[in-house]
Amino acid sequence: MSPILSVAHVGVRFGGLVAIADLHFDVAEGEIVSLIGPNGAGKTTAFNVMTGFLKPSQGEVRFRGTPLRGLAPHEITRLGLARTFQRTSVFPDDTVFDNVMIGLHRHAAGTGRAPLLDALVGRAGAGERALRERAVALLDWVGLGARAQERAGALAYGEQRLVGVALALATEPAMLLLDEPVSGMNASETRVFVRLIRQIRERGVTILLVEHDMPMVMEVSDRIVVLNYGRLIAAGPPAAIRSDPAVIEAYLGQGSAARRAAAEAREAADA
Amino acid sequence: MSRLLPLALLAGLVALPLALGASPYLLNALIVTGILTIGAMSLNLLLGFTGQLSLGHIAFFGIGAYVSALTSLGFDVELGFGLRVVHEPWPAAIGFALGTLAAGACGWLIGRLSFRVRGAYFVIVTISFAEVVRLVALNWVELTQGPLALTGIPPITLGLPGLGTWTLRTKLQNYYLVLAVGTLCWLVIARLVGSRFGRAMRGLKENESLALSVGINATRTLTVAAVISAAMAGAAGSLYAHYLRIIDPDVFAFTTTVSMVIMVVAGGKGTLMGPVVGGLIFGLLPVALRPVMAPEAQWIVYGLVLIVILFVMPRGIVPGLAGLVRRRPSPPAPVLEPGPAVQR
Amino acid sequence: MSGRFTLTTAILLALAVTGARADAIRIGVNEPLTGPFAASGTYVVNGARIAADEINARGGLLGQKIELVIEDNKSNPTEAAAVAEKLITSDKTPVMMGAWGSSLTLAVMPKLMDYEVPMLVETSSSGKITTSGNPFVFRISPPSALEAETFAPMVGKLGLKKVDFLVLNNDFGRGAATDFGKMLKEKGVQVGLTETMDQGAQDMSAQLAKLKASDSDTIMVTSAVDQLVLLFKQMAALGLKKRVITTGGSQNPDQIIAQAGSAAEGTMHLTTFLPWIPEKTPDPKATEAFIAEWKKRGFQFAGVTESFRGYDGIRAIAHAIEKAGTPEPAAIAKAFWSVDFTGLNGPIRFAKSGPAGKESGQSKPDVYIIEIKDGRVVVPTL
Amino acid sequence: MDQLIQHLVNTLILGGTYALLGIGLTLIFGIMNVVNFTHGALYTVGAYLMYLAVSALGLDFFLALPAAILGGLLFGAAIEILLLRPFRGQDIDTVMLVMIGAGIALQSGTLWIFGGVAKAIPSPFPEAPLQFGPVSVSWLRLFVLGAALLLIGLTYALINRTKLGLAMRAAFQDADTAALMGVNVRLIDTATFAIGSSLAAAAGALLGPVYVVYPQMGGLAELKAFAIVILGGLGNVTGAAIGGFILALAEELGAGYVSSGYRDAMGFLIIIAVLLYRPTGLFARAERVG
Repeated sequence: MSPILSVAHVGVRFGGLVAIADLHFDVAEGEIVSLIGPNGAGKTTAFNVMTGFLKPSQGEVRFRGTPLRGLAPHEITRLGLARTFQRTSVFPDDTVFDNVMIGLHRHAAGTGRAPLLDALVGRAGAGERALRERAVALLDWVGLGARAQERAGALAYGEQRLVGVALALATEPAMLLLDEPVSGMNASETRVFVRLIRQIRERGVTILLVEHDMPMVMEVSDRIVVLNYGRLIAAGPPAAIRSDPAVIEAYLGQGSAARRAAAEAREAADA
Repeated sequence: MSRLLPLALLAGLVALPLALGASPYLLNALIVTGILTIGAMSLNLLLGFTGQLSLGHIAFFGIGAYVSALTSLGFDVELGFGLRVVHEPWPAAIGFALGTLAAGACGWLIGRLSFRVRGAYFVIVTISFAEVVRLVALNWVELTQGPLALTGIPPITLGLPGLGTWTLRTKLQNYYLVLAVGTLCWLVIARLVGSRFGRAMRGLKENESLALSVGINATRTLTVAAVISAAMAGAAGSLYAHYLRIIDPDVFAFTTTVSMVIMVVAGGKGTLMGPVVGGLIFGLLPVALRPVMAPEAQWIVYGLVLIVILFVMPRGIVPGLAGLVRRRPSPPAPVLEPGPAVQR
Repeated sequence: MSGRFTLTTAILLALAVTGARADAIRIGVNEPLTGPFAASGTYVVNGARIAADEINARGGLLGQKIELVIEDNKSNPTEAAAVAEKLITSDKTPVMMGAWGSSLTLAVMPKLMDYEVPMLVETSSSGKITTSGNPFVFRISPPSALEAETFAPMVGKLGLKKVDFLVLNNDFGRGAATDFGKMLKEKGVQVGLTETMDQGAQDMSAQLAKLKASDSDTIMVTSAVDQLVLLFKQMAALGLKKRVITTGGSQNPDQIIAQAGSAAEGTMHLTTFLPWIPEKTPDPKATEAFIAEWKKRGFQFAGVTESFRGYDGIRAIAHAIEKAGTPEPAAIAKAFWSVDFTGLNGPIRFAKSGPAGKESGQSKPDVYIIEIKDGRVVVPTL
Repeated sequence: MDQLIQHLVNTLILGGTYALLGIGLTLIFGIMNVVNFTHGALYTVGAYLMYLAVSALGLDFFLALPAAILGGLLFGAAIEILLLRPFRGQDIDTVMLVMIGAGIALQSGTLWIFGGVAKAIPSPFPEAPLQFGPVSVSWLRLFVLGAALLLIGLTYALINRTKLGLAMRAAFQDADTAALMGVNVRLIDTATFAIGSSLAAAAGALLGPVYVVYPQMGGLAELKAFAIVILGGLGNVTGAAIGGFILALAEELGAGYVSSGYRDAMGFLIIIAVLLYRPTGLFARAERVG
């Protein structure tokens, strides 16, 4: 089976700093893969490259066989690769319902040949009704049905995460990149979320996630890819990763100098 | 706030001249206010709904005014290299259409630019754009008459097939023309912001990265907003030219942009009613203040009012009042019934 | 809604204002009190006030006091038209004076046609004003062609060979360059560069550097006094030493002497008033009285070369109202044709000008040439 | 050739004050991230203070100049404390609108107080110019250039040689870190705005005697300052100094050899050209993603 996403020898440099070096891995269709590594290992940078927010200095990313080089983020989304964000995952001033409606942007395009004209003469009515029904269904599905009319920015942190997932799902992706989806969630919220991730996969969506919550990663992943200092140090099923000496060294054996270097790399990646 | 409010306001504005009698002075103030309010509504599309602080908005207004005036006056210009363009006068209604289109085309340029140039740079580029256009209007005397002003601009004539033509000479006719154009602009903006384009604009304004990641094409969305916004400003400029029947390069004055910004910010940016309310207040305030205050003192007041509003009511009068109303218990809005953006 | 509330307030206030004070004859005064022409406009307004006070002290007109409604047109044509509209529709003035600059006056003129209200033009010099067929315009200042015509005999005596122009980029300046250029060519004098400057321009050193490099012997300048002061200073700074002759009648030689100092030495000016030598004016007694009153009010002497026009303008309007016998626009417009008295710079008597049937009125004032010598104004002996 | 040399000399003299204007604006942007729409009004205020000191108070020209600059300093400090502090932490657009409101109030205030008639400031310099062959320079303008260069030098020394300057540079790098390290950021902001304002006032006080003083004089000066700052890169002091001279050169040559009417358009055309070539300005700052 051909991989849905392949990251081929990708490198990212910021000035003289190497954020990612020669990153190389594939994700197969229907998999749940986790990308882990200590702080500043280059995980979010890798996400930004995959979704078009950053241009790689070298190498390329292919999604369903299409090279993503030169594509803008919205074009990549339209190919079926969606993502969530670590920090801000919602449109804060809109209601939860409207958030999802914004997320459904790409679908409204199908309602007519001249969508702008349709909107202006009020011909978009039927399409709009259908969209609203989808939005409601989607919110119910992620468990936010009761929150639909609340301002997204006013929701609890964990719920904002769910809105972010609903937004990403609204684009009907074939693959979903989740950036630290359970950070800030309590144990029971995390359990619910793990169930949600599995349900998403059951709908046929491949999942790549970056996460620090190791028990959660071990529980949900089919495979794990480990980064350190922007390099791939291990890849394999959870059981193998758990006992991989390089991974243990990366997580436990960080001296203070190493931590500082990692922090620097992280700063560069975020800048 | 209900949907009835805009309708009630419209009905009030339609009936207003009857209540005023035939005071040409007040009618004049209302017409100019109406034109500026259309400008403010169009600015709101950029400033309020997409969050692009364009301070060169007056350029579109002025381009609409000049293109419309020159189309209906005709011109004869030597372009150099033996090229000479002679244009015979066309009806003012065609001028109106061309003025609107030309302004829209310039909006397309600014829209493309707005994604390349961000933040403070964008603000300064838009101001510079308006200033360059003003200097061209001032110095290309052969075409624009420069500081001599374009005079004798004909009033707009509406041609009704089979019914002959109707020239809008009186103030009352112009008042209803401005009201009609304003209503049309209101409807277009209302439709637009309630549609997926409106959601895309809001998305980009609130969280650009997230908007991109759900597949919103930022450049395209901003360009659409800028084109429509500029075209409306151009339409307002054209109305201005054909109503006053004289325009000079000072039509590009930065202070007019500032007036529009004050109208939008005070009324409530990103709301449909905000610029209308702000426009009426700040358009008619000079009329009310004229007997008691010198114009320069009025401008001091406007400057301070802008600061106070930003401090006390940063979201503007309309959302501020709506917030007061909403604080009382009210039944939750039904989930499936969409409302115009005013409700938000 | 608050919008409606403000609206109602605005309407009530405005009605209250228009309803008041109906017992005086109102004369609209439309002048630049801010912007590049502010100084000149302010002088004209102060001259107009003297005339109005004089008339009221004598008991007014037709048994009523006169009242000046003074509005600032901000040196801007569109604003000038809006001011005229306001004066006519809101203040109901049956006659107006204005609007100083040619572009300002030209902008007001369609309003005169629309509302059929006459206006006395006190300063503007563009030929277009009295040739475009507007029967509501009556002008007491000389058009630039008339100025050029009066200047013609002096061309030979001054020995002009080649002349460059530096003029304001508007009807006033460009009109002067055209009319004087035409006259000079007829006299066999070469015309070189015509440089323009914006009315608000502060730094003309680039234009002056160009003029300095040209082979002309004389520069004719048309602008208002503030810009002339800057020009003379900048000419001195560049070491530009050619003969300079200014036109347009808004030069205020005294202000130039005071502000430009030695930089103005040797410059010549075409002017329509001789306040320095009252005995040489057409009505020496009136001139002296006007200058005395001007000084009494604490205004600088420099202003009289502008302010006499405001003074004469209001006096001409008063004559017309008196002859009309009623403060109605149509009657006043008709009565202007029979105005005949001696103003401070010659007889004020309107001759028909422009297309037949809709002629404008043009009075023919005197034009003088003066020179600044040793920091004083003298009449050069030619 | 003589004409060209004269244009170049004019450029040098004009460029000094332009640089002064630009440096004031760019300092405020670099350290406070505020686009100062009161800059033109402060330029006007500087010119009127000079006029008041010389004409109304009868102060000596060379004493009036520092007085006007000091006045600008106090004005700037007052604006920062009264208007900018309450809006600290607000987004840049809101602050921009506040500054626009303040600029309008200030400009209309000068119009209200002094009226629309332009004022001239007498200078103690001889009218006759200094001659260098075919080229002439007035003493006053030479003095203006000298004073501008001196003020630019003093600003450099302040930034690079003093404790205040060190703190300012720290705040420029990263205001949060500077605050953590014990720098009083509020004081730095006030000082920065006051210094930037005093430079605008200095430019006004220097050019007031060269030209005339009127309430709207700041409008164009402000737009030119923006052009200069964009040329040099927002926040870049050396860039602004160079930008001032480039703009003066473009204007002088544009007016001399293209058309005097488009003199003032040069600055704006430069802005548009620079930003089209380098969309985020000559000295871009990276933006955060995610």
